[in-house]
Amino acid sequence: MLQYAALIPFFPLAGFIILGLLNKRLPKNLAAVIACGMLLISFGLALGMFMNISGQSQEVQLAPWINVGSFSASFTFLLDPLSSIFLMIITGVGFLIHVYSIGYMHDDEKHNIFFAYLNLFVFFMLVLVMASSYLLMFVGWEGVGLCSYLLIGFWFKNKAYNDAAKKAFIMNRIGDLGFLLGIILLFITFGSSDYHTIFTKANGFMSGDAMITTITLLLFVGAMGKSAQIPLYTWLPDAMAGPTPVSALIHAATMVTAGIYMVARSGILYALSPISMYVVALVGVVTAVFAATIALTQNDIKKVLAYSTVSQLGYMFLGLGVGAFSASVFHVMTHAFFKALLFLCAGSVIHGLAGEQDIRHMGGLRKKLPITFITFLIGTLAIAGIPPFAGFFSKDEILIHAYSSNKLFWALGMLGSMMTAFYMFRLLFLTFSGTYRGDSHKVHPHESPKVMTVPLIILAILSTIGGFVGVPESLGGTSQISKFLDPVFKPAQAKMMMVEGSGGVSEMMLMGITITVVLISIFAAWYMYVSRKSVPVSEGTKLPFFTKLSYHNFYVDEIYSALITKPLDKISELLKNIIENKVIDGVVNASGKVTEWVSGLMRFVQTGNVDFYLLAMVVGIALIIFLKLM
Amino acid sequence: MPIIALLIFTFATALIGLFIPIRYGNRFAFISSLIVFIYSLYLFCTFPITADFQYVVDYSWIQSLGIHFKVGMDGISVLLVMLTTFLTPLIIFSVRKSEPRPRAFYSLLLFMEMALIGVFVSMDGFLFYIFWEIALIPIYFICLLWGGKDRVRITLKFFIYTLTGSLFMLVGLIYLYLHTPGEHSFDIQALYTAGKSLSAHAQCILFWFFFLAFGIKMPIFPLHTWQPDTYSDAPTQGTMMLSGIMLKMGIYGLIRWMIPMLPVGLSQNAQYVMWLSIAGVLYAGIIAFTRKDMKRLLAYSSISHVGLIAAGIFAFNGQGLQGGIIQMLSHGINVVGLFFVVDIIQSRTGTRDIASLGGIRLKAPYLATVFAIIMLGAVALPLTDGFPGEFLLISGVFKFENIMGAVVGLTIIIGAVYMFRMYQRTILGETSLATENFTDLTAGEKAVLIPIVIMVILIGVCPNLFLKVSEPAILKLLGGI
Amino acid sequence: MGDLKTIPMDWYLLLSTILFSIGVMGVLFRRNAIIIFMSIELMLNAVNLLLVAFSAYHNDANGQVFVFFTMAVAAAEIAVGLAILVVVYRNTKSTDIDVLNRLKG
Amino acid sequence: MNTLIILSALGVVALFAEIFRFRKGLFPLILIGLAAAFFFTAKEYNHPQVFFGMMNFDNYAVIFSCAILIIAFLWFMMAKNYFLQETSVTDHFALILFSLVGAVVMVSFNNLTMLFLGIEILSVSVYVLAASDKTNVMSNESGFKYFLMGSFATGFLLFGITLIYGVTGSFDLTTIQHNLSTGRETYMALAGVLLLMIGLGFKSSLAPFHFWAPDVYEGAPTTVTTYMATVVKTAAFAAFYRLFSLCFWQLAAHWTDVLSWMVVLTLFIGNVSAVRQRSVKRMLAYSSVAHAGYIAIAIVAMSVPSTCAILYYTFTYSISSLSAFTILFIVSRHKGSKDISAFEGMSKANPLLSFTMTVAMLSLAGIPPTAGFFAKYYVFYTAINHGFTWLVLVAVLAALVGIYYYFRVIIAIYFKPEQQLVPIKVGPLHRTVLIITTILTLLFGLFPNLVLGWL
Repeated sequence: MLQYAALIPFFPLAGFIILGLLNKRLPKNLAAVIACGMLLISFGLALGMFMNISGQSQEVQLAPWINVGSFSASFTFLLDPLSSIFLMIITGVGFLIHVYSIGYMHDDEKHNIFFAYLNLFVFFMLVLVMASSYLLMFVGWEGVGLCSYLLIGFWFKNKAYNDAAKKAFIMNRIGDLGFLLGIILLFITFGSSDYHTIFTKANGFMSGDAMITTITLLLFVGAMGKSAQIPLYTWLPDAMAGPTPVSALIHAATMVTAGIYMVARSGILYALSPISMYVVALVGVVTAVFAATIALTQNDIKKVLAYSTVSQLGYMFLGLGVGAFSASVFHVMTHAFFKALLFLCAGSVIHGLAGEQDIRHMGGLRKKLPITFITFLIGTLAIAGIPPFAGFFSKDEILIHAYSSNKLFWALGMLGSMMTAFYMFRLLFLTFSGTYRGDSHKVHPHESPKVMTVPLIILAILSTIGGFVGVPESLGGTSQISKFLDPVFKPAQAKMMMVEGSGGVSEMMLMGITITVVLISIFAAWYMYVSRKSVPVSEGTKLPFFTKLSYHNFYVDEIYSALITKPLDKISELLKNIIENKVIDGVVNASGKVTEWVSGLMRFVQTGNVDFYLLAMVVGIALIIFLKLM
Repeated sequence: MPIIALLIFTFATALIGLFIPIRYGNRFAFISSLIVFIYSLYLFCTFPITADFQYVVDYSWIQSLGIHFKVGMDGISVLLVMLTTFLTPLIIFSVRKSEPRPRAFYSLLLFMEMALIGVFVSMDGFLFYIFWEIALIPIYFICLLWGGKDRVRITLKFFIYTLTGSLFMLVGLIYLYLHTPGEHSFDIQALYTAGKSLSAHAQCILFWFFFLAFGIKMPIFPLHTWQPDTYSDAPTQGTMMLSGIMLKMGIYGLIRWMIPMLPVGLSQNAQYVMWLSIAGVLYAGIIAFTRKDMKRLLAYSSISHVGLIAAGIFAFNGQGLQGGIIQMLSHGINVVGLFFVVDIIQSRTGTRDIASLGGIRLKAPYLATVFAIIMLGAVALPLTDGFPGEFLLISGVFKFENIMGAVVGLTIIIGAVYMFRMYQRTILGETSLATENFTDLTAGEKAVLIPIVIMVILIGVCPNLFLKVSEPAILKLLGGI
Repeated sequence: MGDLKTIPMDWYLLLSTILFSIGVMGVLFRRNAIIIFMSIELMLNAVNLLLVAFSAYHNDANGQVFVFFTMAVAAAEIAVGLAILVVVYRNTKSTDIDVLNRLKG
Repeated sequence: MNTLIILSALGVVALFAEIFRFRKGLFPLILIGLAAAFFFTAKEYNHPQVFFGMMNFDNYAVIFSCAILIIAFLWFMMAKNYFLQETSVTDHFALILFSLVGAVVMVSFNNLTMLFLGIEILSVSVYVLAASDKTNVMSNESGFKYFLMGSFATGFLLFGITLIYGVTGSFDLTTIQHNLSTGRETYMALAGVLLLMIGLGFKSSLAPFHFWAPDVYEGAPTTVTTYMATVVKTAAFAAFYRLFSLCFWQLAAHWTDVLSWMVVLTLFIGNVSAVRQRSVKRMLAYSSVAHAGYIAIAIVAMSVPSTCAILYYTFTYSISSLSAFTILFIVSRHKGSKDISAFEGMSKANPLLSFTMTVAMLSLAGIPPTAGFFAKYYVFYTAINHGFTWLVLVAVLAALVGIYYYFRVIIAIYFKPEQQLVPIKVGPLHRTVLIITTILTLLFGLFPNLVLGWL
């Protein structure tokens, strides 16, 4: 079975090529079928691989790519537990979202292109996680960036969308530069970019080696860009400009977790550098809290989810930072389930309300969209971390590890999950409970078609039971997922000599604290938005200071544009008008002007009077004779 | 002998082209250049992967001065000849029927192809110089006769500027020639030995003489000010020739002549020239941010890219050189494609002003897609032709000195910024007055752009196809120093 | 011949140099073409004098032969010069050389 | 020697032709005569003959005579029509032929006497020719200026000869060379050398003795100007180099620096002054001054290759400027103006003229593959070979300025004209001249050995 696994990425690629070339000539339904079919095949293969992998890891060489002397990179895939889990997530969730899109994009005239892009994205994403070398991973890495660009700006008539797309691409590029330099350094240090070579050689390095630290930090810059961590997170909320399935697939379930995948993959390198680990954890936790605070006040249903994604990604990095690799991967999985679910629900709501996204104009949709409501509720419970839903186990494991390595991180994480619970339930209540606040004459809220609700239900089930693959020992479970991933992370764990857990008892206690905190904030949300029926104020009205800050994303975008974008344009103009035109070109042109001017002078010397000529001659002669003979 | 055939054939067609009936002019030029391409493709495919020169022919030309007509191809030359013969048919094909005096135009293009091939195959310093100069004449007339409104001033500036460098190179060549051992000769090997035998001081001075010639041609900051004017004022085909192929003469000159002759000169000045190149990368890139004219924007982007290539080559290690080679090809292909797209847009809308365009994708999805792919090549997305080159170049520079590598790496961000800006403002968004009734690509335009797109992908996916050809020559070069 | 030698060579040299310089001065500072021609003649004759002196000094006839050539040539030159002057005079009604400055710049 | 005899005979015939009403046949006769002269001269190649120590027809002399004859031949083809309109065509032809005699003497002299005579024979006839357009004040003025300054310079030349004679007691080059090598009275000798240099520098229009050139060239009839720029210049430089290489090379240390500074001055003045000229004729005049500067570099760097350098440069320069002047002659005839605007937009109506003019300009500017490039190359090579790299760098900068004004003509030619221009008709003779010169320019550019091979 494994030997076929190498084919997984090529089905979506085929789908892309078919759809891309035939494009309009293909009837919409057929196109949709092709796209989903390709995904389904890949999923089947991925499943088979997942079944048969059982801890082994195997490389499949496809073709050489770049060879320059010692330097060489090839198209080689690596099949091991880690990649297999990601393959499962990508193809599985991807497939569901494809199906969902059939309904969601049905009336769009660029329907076929949309599916082509989706397939292309899946292809690159699969390349990313299956790559056996950093360079090949970079291929997928940039490829998904491109697809995200294409899909965010999918409705390219709208300038704001295009700007969002461009912003996403360029911010990712900033991260990519770090990644690229990291790769180059890896080449220079290890003479290769293959995981295998690097990780084996890495064992020879002392912990805290400067070069390793540099490399890991550079790689982490890449992760920051791709996984929207501070300070490169601002593109993700804007990326919600794209169609909702895109937000679900790319900006929640898969692409944004590439950063986590990369760090987890290079676990051994990070393990060798405590500083990097600390940085990762710190950035993660700060992002988690910061994004959560912003999410508290957003009124756009997708914006809330976007910030919550950023925040959740922060948790994952926190997990990585404190050495809980498998926990983070676990959280990636559960998050994929419930966040995809939430986005799709949001999509179904938007679909039901004919494009309305502002929660201030929603409410009381419980009746109108029952399935959506139920599934959304499940998703919310999952993300809030209520047992036994998926989110609880994964997030809790991370928090426990955080506690055991650094109490402050744990406290912050706790604060974060408290806010998470609050803003998620705020969202839930404002959307579904109470009475409908929109204009009920224009808009007639309605439940979405089957093709959209079925994926919701499946995802809901997954977000309910998905957590049980990782029930910790303390709850009498056998956290299978960490066992499953052990072969990948063992060497890293070994390097870290970390304190395993902190005693069953306190684990129980920590869980208790978490749950209670979460329940309290849920109650607070209920009190505010259900019993007191308070609704966020409409635009323009004066907000309290903190609320204002949070509502405007702490003005980070403004700060960036003031500090970077605008100055650069100024400099550009300056260089062109002053340095280029005046100085450099000025000198060049001056040479010509001076010649002309001197030539003008010379004309006066040629007076036309013979006696002057004669005089000049004689003077010349006199000079020569004098100089030579005296 | 094959090389002679190439040269004579192109030259002959250039002459004949002047006299055949106008209505066949286009077809004739295109077909003949196509034949040249096919033949050189054959040469390329049958090219043995060895370090030494192939198809060498050596006639004594001016006995009294030891000047020979000596030509040959090694891995590097053959790639550039391929580039030339690949692009020329496309460029010829891209000429609009409305062009006045078409025959002269085609002949000049063919003549230029001859000269360019000559530059890439010369193995005799004097011959190299002759071809180097001859290549200047047709492009000068192309710009002068078919250029924009300010052409007279700009072309003259361009000509004198480039010639300045060339003449200094000539002095340098003569100087080296006079230091060749025994019976003086311009043979490339003799010049190598002569150059190496010089004192460090002499090498440094000569280094700057040659740098002037090649630096102006490429152009390297701050010798570049002729270039944006010329690019934006020349007819598009002229611009394609200049940016696509002619600028490669400079880079080729670095690799083939300057560095092997003056290793010490390089090692002593590498710091300065590399910082110059890197400065150019950032400088031009940042200027490109706010250009209003598409051609100008591309001109500056080209300066930026070339700066990276130069830096990689001056770093003078395997990655740098190989990256330089592959990037020469991809840059040539990309820039020609981009300039042609601009030409299409201008011919449709009558403007190159970015602000007054937009929404083209609504009217012309094909154009939009092709443009996008070529642009991705230009911003070095993996699996497009830009990536292998830029990656190798950056790593080459990085190897030479980390800081430089990090700084020059910024190009991948800067490039993305201006390219995507231009793309968004011209292709995406709502249509403007200019683009309201924009028509999509004609068959002819597709015929030009499709091959380019194919090459963009091909080089991106299997660069080895080309890298392996030039590798032995590069290794020999590295070994020789 | 013998007594010629009693006067040292340098004197001849000096004398003819002075004569020559006078001629040059004449050419430089007179405006009338005719006078300028005369001055040029003076220069040539100064040279002739020196030639003769040298030939005597060297006991070598060539010098004196050369003088004849010089005279002939000088005659020819002046003839041509006068002819040109006549033409010029026809057109400008003047023999002042400063009149002739149409060609300049 | 045959050359001299034939040319003189032709001259005499030409004189009598007037009397015998023999105008019609004169022109072909002259061409045949020149051809014959060329033939007989060529036969003397590798058979050096010395005539009473006065003339020495060594290969140098033979080659240069041949070059001069070729140029003269082309010149006659170019100038025929112009002179036929003159009343005294025969006199003019006679003068030219006699001046050719002078030129041949100048390249073959072996004795200062002959040098002097040659220069005078050449100059005196050219004085007359310059003024030959009797009714035209310009022509008179140029003739007069040329004469005045020429004879003035002769004085210095003569003085120089005398001093040399005084030092060495002989006019014979070999004796002089021998006696100077024994190093007697160096001061006087040096003075003599310098004065000779000044005299010859005047003839070859080196600054600061160049002032006559622009005015005379502009004023004289275009055909005569052509003659001066080609034959006279060639002869002058041939003589200059012959004398200095045969006699004064061991004094080189004393005069090269002076000459090199004269060269710098010439290059500067010639090129820079040409930039602002509107009249193409005057521009060409200045350019000829500039070219004198380049040629003189070869004399400064006196060594084995210098001979070839001078031969190649003078010859190819003459050919290029011949075609340039021919075109100027035709165009100015047609347009009645020598201004650069007369050339504007003629490319469409007159492809031949445009192309030949372009080649000529490229050659004068020294762009490959024309002969002008190799000429400059060879001079530079000679100079660097002899350690005058700094001089070459100056020349390079000068050449760049040169591009500027030569290309102004090209630009004018290919300038898009407002209205359709009437094609200028070109006579068969002129056409042949132009084609020949252009072909030669390209041919010699690509195969310099055709010229260099002989020396």
